[in-house]
Amino acid sequence: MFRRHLIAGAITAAFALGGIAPAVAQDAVKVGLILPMTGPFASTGRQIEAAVRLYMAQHGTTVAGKRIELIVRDDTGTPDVTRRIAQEMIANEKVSFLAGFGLTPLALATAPLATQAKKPMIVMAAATAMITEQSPFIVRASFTLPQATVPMADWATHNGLKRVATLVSDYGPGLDAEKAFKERFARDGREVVADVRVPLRNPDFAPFLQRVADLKPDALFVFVPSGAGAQFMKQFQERGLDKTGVRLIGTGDLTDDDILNDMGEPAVGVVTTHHYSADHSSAVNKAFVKAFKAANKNARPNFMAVGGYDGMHLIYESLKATGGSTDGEKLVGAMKGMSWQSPRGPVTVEASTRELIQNIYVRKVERSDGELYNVEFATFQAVADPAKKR
Amino acid sequence: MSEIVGNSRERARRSAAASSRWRLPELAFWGCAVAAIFLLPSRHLLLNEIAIVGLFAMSIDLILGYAGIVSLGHAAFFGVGAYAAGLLAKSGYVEPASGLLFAGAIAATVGFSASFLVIRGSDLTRLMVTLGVALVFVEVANRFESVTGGVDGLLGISMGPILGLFEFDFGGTTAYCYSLCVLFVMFLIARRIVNSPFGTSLRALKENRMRAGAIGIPTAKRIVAVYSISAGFAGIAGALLAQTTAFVSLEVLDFARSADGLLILVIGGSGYLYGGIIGSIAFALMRDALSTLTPAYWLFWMGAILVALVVVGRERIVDCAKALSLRVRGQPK
Amino acid sequence: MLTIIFDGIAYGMLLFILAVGLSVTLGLMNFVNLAHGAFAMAGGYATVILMNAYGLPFLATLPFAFAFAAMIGLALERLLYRRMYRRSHLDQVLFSIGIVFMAVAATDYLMGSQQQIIHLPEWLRGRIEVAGVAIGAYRFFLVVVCGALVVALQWVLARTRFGSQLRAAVDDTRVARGLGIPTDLIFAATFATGSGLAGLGGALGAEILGLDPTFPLKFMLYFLIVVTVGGTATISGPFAAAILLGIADVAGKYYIPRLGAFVIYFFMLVVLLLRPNGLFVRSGAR
Amino acid sequence: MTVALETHDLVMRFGGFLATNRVNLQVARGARHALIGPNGAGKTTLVNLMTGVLSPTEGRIVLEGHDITAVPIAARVGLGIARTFQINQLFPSMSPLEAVSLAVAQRAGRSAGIWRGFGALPEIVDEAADILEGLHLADAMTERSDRLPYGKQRALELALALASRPKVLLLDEPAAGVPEGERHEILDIVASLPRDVSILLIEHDMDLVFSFAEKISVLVQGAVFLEGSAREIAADRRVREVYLGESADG
Repeated sequence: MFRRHLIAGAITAAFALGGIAPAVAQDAVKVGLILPMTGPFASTGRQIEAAVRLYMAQHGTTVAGKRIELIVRDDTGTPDVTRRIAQEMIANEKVSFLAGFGLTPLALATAPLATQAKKPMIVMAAATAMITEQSPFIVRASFTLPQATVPMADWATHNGLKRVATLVSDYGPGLDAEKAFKERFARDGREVVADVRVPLRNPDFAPFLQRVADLKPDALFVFVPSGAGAQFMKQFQERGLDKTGVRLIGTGDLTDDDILNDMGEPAVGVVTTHHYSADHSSAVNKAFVKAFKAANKNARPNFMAVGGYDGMHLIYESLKATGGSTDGEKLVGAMKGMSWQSPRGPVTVEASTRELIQNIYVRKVERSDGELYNVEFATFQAVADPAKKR
Repeated sequence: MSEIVGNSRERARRSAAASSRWRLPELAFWGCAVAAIFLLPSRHLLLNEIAIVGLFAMSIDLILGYAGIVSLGHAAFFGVGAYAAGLLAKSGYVEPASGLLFAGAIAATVGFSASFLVIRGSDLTRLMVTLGVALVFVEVANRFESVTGGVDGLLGISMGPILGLFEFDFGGTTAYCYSLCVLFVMFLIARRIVNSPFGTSLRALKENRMRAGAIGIPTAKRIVAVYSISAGFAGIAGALLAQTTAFVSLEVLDFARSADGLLILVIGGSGYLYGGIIGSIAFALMRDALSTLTPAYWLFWMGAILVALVVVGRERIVDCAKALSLRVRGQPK
Repeated sequence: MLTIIFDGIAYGMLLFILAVGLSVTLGLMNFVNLAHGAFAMAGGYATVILMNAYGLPFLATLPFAFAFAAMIGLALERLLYRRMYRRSHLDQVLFSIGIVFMAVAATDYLMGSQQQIIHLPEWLRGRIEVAGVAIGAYRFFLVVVCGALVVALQWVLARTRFGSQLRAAVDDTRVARGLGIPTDLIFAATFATGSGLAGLGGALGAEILGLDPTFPLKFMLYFLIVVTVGGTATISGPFAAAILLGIADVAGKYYIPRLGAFVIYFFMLVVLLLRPNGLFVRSGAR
Repeated sequence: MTVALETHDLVMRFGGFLATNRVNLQVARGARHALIGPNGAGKTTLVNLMTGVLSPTEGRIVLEGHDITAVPIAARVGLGIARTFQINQLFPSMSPLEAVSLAVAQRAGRSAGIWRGFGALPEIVDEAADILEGLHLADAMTERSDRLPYGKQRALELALALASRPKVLLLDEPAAGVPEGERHEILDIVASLPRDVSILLIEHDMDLVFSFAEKISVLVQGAVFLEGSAREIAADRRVREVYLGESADG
C-alpha cells in the first residue's frame, strides 16, 4: 500500500504538473489579472474583473495587431500567493502586463518582481500612497488615500468644523488616511481630538464609537474598507452620534457605491470626498454605468470598477503607442503623461509619480429615484497625490 | 535452548534494522522530486511552494501523527521562522543557509516555551490553546509594525546567494533546488527521529499514555521535546518561504495556514512522514486545477473534498482509486 | 462607564445566543462543530431575504430565521453529522472546516460577496434613556430578547420531560438508551434547536456584526472562546462566560484601544491554563 | 525481614466514597505476596496509589526507606516499581519487539536518544528478544500487538513490566481471562523470577493464589481485614465463609 501510494502519487503529480503548463501563443499579448476573488475582499475582485471584461467587450480584443489575452487568477488576498502567481505569470505565461492588486500588501509583495522583470504593473485598487514608490514599473489607475483625504480636511476647514476626531481601520490605508487628515487639518491650529484605530477584523464598533461620543467632536472623519462602512454607519446612528450633532465625514470608501443603496437611511447626508461616484454626470460615465449594469445583473459599478476600467485603458493605449511592442520600459514611458476622459472625469498620469492626477469630488448621499447616490456638489480640480515629494 | 535464544536475538536484530532501511519507492519518490527540476522547468515556483508547505505539514505530522498532539495554531511557529529569517536578512546578514538555522533555532525556542501550555488538557483544550497562541502572535506582529511592517508586510528583503554560490533566479529554479535540499535534509532528520527510541516513545505516548507512563516514559518531557522540534521544523519552513519569496506578511501566521497544514496532512495521511509532502502535492494540484476552473468558487470544492475525505475515510478513497486504476490498466485485482 | 457595561452585556448576550447551540452539541455529543457559524449565517440570510425581497417586517422574520437554520441543521445532522459523533476530535474539526468552506463558497455564489444590510424598524433605531443611562434601542432589545431566551432555555432544561431526558443523555448516553430514552431523536432535536438558535443569533446579530459570506470564519473563534471558557456542562456557564467576554472585550477596546484585540485572547488563554475544562464547570463533570 | 515497599495510613477518597481506608501494607524484599478480597474492595485502587496513577488523600508510600508519595508515575518506574494492568494496556500498532525494546531502552536510559535507531542498539534489542523468548512470545515478536491472541497479549503485558527490571512487581490479575490451561504457565514465569524481586499479586483464582503466595493480605471495603501466611489465611473461618466460599461458587 505504502509503496504503490508513493509511486502513483509521484507519477500522477509529475504528469499533472506538467499538464497544467499551457502553450504560449506568439501573436498574443497576455494580461495577468491577479485579484482577491475569495475571502473578505472578494467583492473588490468581482468589481474589477467585471469592469475589465466590460472594457474588453467594448474595445475589442485586438490592439495594434496583437490579440489581448486575459488571464485571471485568484490570490485569496494573501500576499505570498499574489507574488507567486505574478512570478509564474511572468516566467511561464510570459505576460506583458501585471494588473489587479486589491490590497496594499498584495501590491507591495509583487512590486520587486515588476522591477526585476521590467513588466508594467497596473494597480487597480490598492490605495496606500507608498506603493508606486516601490517600483518604477508601477502605474496606478485608482487613487491614493491622501489624495482623497486632503480635500476632505480642506472642506472641513472651510465649513467651520473645528474639533474633529478620526476613526480608521488599523492597516496601511487607514493609517495613511489618518496621517494625511491630521497633518492637513491641524495646520491652522485646528484640533484632531482623538485618533481611534479599529482592528481590521473587528465585529463591533461600539466601544470605539463610545469613545468618540464621549469627546463630542464637531465631526468624525472615518476610513474603513468598503463593506464595513454599512455596519459602521448604522452603529454611528444607533449610538445617537448623528443626533448630538457629530457630522460624519470620510473618504468615499465609506459610502461605496456597491452597497450604498442597501445602507438606507443612516447613510443619507453623509459627506465624503472621492474620485468617483456612479452618479457622476458625464456622458462617458452614463454610458459606462449603463453598460456595466447591463452586463452584471444590474449591479452598480463602484470606484474599484472604474479603477479596473481605466487600468485596461492604460494597457490598450500604451500598446497602441508602442505599436504593439511589449517592452516594459517603452510601455510605462507611453503611459506617463497620458490623459483621457475617464468615467470619473478627466485624468492624467503624472509622469514623475505614475499616479493619476484627477478631480476629487465632494459628495453628499442623497436619495434620487428611490435609490441612494453620492451626489457630487463641489470639485477639487486636478488633485495630485499630496503624499509624494516633488 | 541457547540456539533458539540466539535465533530469536538474530531475528530481533534483523527486524530492528529493517525498520529504518530505505525502500525502493522512497528512493523513487525522491528521484521524481529531483527529476522535476529538469522535467518541469516552468513549474519551479509552484514546486518550491509545495516543498515548503510539505515541510510545514511534516512538522505537524511530527506532533500529530507521532505524538498525537492536535494543534490548530502551528502557523505561529511557521510565522516566527519567517519573520526571524526575514528580519535577519533585512538587518544585513543575507546568507540563506545559516539564516535558516537561525530561524529554526528561534522557532524551536519559542516552541519550547509554548510547549508547556499543551502538556495538560484534553484535545479540545489543546485545539483552543494552540489557536489562541497563534492569534496572540498575529496581534503581536500586527502591533509591532515598526519591526514587522504590520499588515503591509516586511518589505525590502534581498537575499544573498546560498552559501555564497547560488544566486536566486527569476524562474525559481534555485529556490526549488534549495527548498528541495532543505526538505530532504529535514526529512532525513525526521526519519531518524521517528525511528529512534525517542520516536518510538512518542508513538507509545500517542497510543496509550497510561502504559507509556507505566514503563517509565516521562510523558511531559517527551511532549516538550517533540513540540520544540516540530516548532523548529515549522520555523525552517517559514524561513524558506521568507527567503525564496523575499517577503513576509502577516498571513504567515494566519489561521488559514494552520488549517491548511492540517488539511494537507489529512489528505496525505499522517504517521509515515511522507503524508505531508504527498498531501502538499495533492493540495496544490487540486487548488491549481480548481482555481483555474472556477476562480471564485474553488473553496466550495475544496470543502466538499475535505468532507468526503473525513466522512468516507481516506483509506477507503485511496483503496477505491487503486482498485479503479488497476481495473483501468486491465489487471484483475 | 455604565454605557460601556451595558454595551458589553448586549454584546455578550448576542455571543451567547450565537454560541449556545455549539455549547450544547459539544457538551451533549462531545462534537466539535466549527461550522456552527454557518447556521448562524443561514439565519441571517433568511432574515435579509425575507425583509428585502418579500418585505416582511424584521420581527416577523425572526421565527423564519430560526426555522430555516434549524431545518438545515436537522438535514445535515441526519445526513452527515450523525456519522461523525464517534470520530476523533480532529476528524470532527476537519469535517466541520470542510462544511464551513462549502457554506462560504455557496453563499457567495448564491448571494454575492457584499455585505448584507437589514433595515430595522424605526422603534429599534436610535437611543433611549434607561435610568439616566443612554443606551441603543436595538441593544436594549437584544438584551430583552436574549434574556428571555436564556430564561426559556433554562426552564426547558430544568422543568420539561425533554430537558430531563436531555440531561440524562448528556450524563450517560448508554444508560439513557438503556432506560428507553430515544437518544438518537434527542440528539437530532437538540442539534436542530442549537442550529436554530444560531440562526436566530445570526439574524439578530446581522445588525451589529454585519453579514457576508465569510461570517462563519470570522466569528468561529468567538463561539469557541465562549464555549471553552464557559465549559459545556451547563447553560449558565457559557452564559456567564459570554457576558464576561462581552464586557471585557468592549471595555478593553474602550479603555486601551491599541491593545483591545488582545484582551479576549489573553482572557481565554489564562482561563484555559488555570481551568483547562472551562471557568464554570461542575466538579467531576467531563 | 527487609521491607521493599510499604504504605503508611494510606487513605483515598473519591468524593464521599472511601476507596482506601488507612491501609498499612508491607511488601517484604523477595516477597511472594498476594492481595485478595471481594470485588470493589479497593485492590486496584491500592495498586494505582502505589504506582502513582492516583495520589492519595492522606498517608505515605515508602520504597526501600525513601518516601515516594510525591514522585510521579514515570519516575517511580525508574526507582523500581513496575506493574501489569487488569485490563491489557498495550500499544496497539506496535509489535511486541518494538514495545519491549522501548521499555528496555527506557530502563537503560536510552529512550530519549533521537539519533540512533534500534538497529544500532543491538544490546537493547537482544535483551528485548530474551524477555520475549522467556514469555513464549518470540514467534510473534514482529506482529502488531492488537492482532495477537489474548493469551499472548497477557504475556506481553507481563513482558513490558519485566523489561524495566523491577525491584517490586505489582501484578493486577495477570491471568484474568486467560484459558484455564495457560494460567499456570504465566504464574510459573512469575514464580521463576529472581528471588530479590518482590511481587505483589492480585488474583481471584484461589488455586493460583495458594500455589504462589507465601503471604496473603485480605482487603475488604478499602481496609486490610486480615493478614498472614497462606496457611493461616486458608484456615481462617471468616475468610472461608465470606470469601473463599464465594469464589468457589463463582
